[in-house]
Amino acid sequence: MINLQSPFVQGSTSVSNIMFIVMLALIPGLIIYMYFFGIGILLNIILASITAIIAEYFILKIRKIPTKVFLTDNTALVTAWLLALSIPSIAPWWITVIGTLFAIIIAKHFYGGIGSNIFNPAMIGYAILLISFPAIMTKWQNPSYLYDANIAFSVFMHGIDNYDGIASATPLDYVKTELLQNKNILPILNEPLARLTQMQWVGFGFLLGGIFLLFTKIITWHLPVIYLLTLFTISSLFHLIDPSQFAPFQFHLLNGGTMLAAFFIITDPVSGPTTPKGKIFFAFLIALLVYLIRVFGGYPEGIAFAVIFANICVPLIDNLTQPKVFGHD
Amino acid sequence: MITSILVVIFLAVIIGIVLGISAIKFKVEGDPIIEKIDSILPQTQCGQCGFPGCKPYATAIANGEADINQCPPGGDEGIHKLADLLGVEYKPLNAEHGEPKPKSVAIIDEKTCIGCTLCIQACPVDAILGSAKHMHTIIEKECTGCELCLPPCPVDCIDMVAIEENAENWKWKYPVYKIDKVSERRAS
Amino acid sequence: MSNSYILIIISTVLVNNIVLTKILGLCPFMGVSKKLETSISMSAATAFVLTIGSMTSWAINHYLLEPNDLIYLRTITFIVVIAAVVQFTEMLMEKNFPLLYKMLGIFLPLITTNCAVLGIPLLNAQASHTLIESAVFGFGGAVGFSFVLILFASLRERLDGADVPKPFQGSAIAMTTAALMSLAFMGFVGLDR
Amino acid sequence: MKLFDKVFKFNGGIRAETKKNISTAQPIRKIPLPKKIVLPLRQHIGKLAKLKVDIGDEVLKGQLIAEADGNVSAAIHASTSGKITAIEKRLIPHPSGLPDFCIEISPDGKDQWIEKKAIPWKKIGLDKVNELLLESGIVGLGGAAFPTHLKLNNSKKAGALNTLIVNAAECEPYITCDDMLMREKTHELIQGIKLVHEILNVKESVIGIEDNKTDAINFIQHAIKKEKNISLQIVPTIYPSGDAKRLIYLLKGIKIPKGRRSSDYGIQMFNVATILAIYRFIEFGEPSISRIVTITGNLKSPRNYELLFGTPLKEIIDDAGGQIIKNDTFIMGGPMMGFKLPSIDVPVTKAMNCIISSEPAMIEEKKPVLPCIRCARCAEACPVELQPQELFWFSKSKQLEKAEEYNLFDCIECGCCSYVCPSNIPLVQYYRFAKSEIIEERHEYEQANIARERNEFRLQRLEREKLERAERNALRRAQSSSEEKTKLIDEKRKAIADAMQRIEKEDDKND
Repeated sequence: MINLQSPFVQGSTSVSNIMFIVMLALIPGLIIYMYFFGIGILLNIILASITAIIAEYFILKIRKIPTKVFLTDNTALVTAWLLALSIPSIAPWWITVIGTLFAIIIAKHFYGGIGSNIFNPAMIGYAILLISFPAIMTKWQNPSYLYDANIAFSVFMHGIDNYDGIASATPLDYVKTELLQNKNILPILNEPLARLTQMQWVGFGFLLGGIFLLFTKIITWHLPVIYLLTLFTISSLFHLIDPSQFAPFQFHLLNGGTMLAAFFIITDPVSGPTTPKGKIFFAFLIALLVYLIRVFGGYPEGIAFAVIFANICVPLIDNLTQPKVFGHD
Repeated sequence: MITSILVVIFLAVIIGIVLGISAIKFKVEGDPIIEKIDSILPQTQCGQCGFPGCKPYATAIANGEADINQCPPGGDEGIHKLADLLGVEYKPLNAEHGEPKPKSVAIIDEKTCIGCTLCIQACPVDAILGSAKHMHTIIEKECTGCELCLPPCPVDCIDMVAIEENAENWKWKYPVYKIDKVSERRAS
Repeated sequence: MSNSYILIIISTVLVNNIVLTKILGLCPFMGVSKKLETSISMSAATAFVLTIGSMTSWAINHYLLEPNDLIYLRTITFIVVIAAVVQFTEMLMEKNFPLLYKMLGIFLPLITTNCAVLGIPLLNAQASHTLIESAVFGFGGAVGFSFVLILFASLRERLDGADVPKPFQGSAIAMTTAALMSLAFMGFVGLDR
Repeated sequence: MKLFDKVFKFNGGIRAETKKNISTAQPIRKIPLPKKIVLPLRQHIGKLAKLKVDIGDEVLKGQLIAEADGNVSAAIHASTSGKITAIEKRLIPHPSGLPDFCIEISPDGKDQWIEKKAIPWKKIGLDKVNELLLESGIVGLGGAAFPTHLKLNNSKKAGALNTLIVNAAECEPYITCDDMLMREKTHELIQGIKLVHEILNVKESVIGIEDNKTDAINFIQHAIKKEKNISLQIVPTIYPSGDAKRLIYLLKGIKIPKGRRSSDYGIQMFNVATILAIYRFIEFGEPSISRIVTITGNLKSPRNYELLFGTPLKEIIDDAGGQIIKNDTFIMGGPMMGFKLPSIDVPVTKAMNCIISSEPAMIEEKKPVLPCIRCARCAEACPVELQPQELFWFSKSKQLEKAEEYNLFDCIECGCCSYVCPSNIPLVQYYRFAKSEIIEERHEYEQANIARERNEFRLQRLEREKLERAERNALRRAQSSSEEKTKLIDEKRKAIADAMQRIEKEDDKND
């Protein structure tokens, strides 16, 4: 018997609702993604979801925890979706499976499951894939190479080896490699590979979904706004200092996973800070690191590393940013 | 070869001198850690740890002569606190020293008491009132429940009575929920 | 010139972090990270030992060993010097912070065998750093060590309340966490160029 | 009618369904004298009242039957005339569900008052009034049951008071006893406010009321038209605006931290029902023997009752037509902060402002309790600006020191965090657990300190005695025959005995 205590009335929000709305908000970006890049991404998402659910189910069984409640809280699905959206849509199936398994089993359940994970599971999965299979993880689909579902399925099963020209570097990657050859950035930015408008449209779709999340109060403004603002400020500053070396802010805001990260990845409540000040600092830190890694580091995109690093700092950030209690000085 | 030996000897001498001087300069007297340990101990003065009171036990712990798991009244919590304070691993209570019991007080059956004053001499906190040939009573508030008064009593008139839960000392319990296995596990 | 000092600091703190990238000094990293407070004091002690140790070993290396062609004595002399510095720190601490001394317990003398503390002077000698560079390198290593130790301790304090499954409780989850932390530090590759 | 005077909004709070109209349709009702009156000695915050009567005694209505034990306690009076028939442990309305000492009175049916005397408060001064209040048995009737004389004591110590705030916010869902009181006893209430205003010698009195009590607002606005120093301030309906410190902030913009009293800031606050009780006592000499109780929820005829303390709850529930859906579960207080009664066989007490016959939804466990996802919705809802998710994290894993560091004791247990939690975590229960645990630990620590002192004292005494004995023996051996010496020894013995006596006396005092 439960020991019944006040309050005896309850509001109506629930974890599974929140997670469901997050997934709903991912839909616009996903549709645009599919419109430009075909159904490859959908295959990845479906596979990731199935893997996540199965992994979750077995772990819950092993840990002797009631499965139904935790399978229906939708958190595993959100992790799976975010991971699938982060990895290239032309990655073969086993990439998705390995990443998802890492995310669910190690990043989530080693720590005790939902609520206890100190790292963002999707980003752990992504980072592990990136350092283990850099060749696959840095090849993105060439949007001019449009293909049908059959090819998409074949790529999904066997990888891209049979199809020439299907893969190309992302704008971030491309610009970085070109810059390493001591070129001026302005002409580089005008190359077609640096101006991947299709990718930018996807980012716009995520922005829409993010605004929906803000509107439904699933997330607070602190994280996305500060994140985007910091990225904007830093990139503009560097661009002002040396326009021949540093890309303007549009380039950084619209490319890579910036929008997805701003509204969906860094807003993961479990591994993020809880205080308003802490959120501001957290978002600032991630934006700073993302820029540093993108521009000065060895990897073309730094969101996963930045997020994991910021996750490490979260307990300390929370500790140091405790707000004043009512009436305290 | 010789240079190397010389160098090493030179180093050893220099280091020896520096350390020797600082050993004199930073000499430590007294050990404030005893007080810290003593403040964690429950002060029942029951002697179950094998020392004649809490302070001697605290001193023994500080000197490394006793382990931290010898105090049954302090219970698991006490051991955890000691482990935290001293930065050592937690160990379960050593059963040789007894099991933790619910907190209780001694009650003297005043009809049977013959007023021998033996219990008064045994009580470590002077919680028993009375004089020779007059029956004794226990100041319940002061009694630590150490049970030291039980063995000397010639007529077995002292009983340990567990303190009952009432509306005054009642506590809110740890919440237990069916679905949340983890909290069940922790509560048990 | 000062630019190179900054690079040394960035390199030792983030890119080539002594604990998470070089995997040195794991003993105190695992042992003294249960509580934030203790880890902060441990960091301070290690930082002190590392900086002083780097400088003295530089002096010994520069004035005693290299002129006399005794480079093969580096390891042994460094160990002796570090042991002495640790002894010194220990006495200092016992006098001034007795509770801390008790809390750090065995880990304080163990700084002697902390591979980070020996590793940094040896790396210094290898890279033929100047005195100031050695000091900066030692200090940077100490900051890097302190930085991850404090972060790790705060993470572990948070984990105290987590529902970590029984087999993973304690050192197992600490190791996993350290591994994932070093994953994050891999992202900094190339920042010191 | 001006809606929303300038208010200072506190952080968070919730807008739950108020469900107040359930019990406001019918006027306040009195019920006939019950067959037995059971008066618990614990009806207030503080020490148990001290018994003044014995079984078999005849008492009159309003007669003191148990007096306050020390300052933090409150007196109990017979709520009707009759005979004391039992003094024993009975179930009382207390969250523990444990029995406690009660006095049972069998009414003689005459309902005969003691001699009532108005208090000439203008003549006797505030100190004397306070002493009398200690005997009046009046406690805060908003639900907390804090002895009223203590509040006045505090204001006296603090010196100049400038504002009296009358708490008419009544923010918890379901409860309407203050609302009905204001509607039906408007005149008396205003007289009471004027009286307390003068006694406290304040400059202004402000009635703080939530905007959902339109009738009461109208009545009071009408009644205070001519009063210069009494004003009515309407605050928005956000739970917990009726919490004392939240209401003070709403009205005055002053944030009073935990551990400080409003009187330190020149403000004194009373609940409307308390004001009325003080008024009755001072104007007519009637001690605290009855109150208005909301009987609502899952009942055929929910309404407000004016009830004598000690009236068996069961009779009232029967009078209200009984439960519509039988589940025999009743909640005392509001749904946010109240507690489940152990049984219906408990008497009405001073703290009983509302009894909710539980709706089925209140007691069934619908939603599973999931782990905390740190969404911080609770922090957004917390009116004390705490970080409930951290407090939960530490309370759940029993890291009590940490919980305290995060200001656990500032928590007012209002339940807003539990209400908004998407994981359905009963956060407040964890805080209550952690608080009781810490309080007990502290108590044990104090006990341990006392024990240590006594032990050290004993060791010293033993040491001294040993020395004295040795000295005595030496003396005796050296000069066994000398008369002079014997005298000396006698003198010494006497001195020792005196000293011992002194010590024992001191010891007794320390007890």
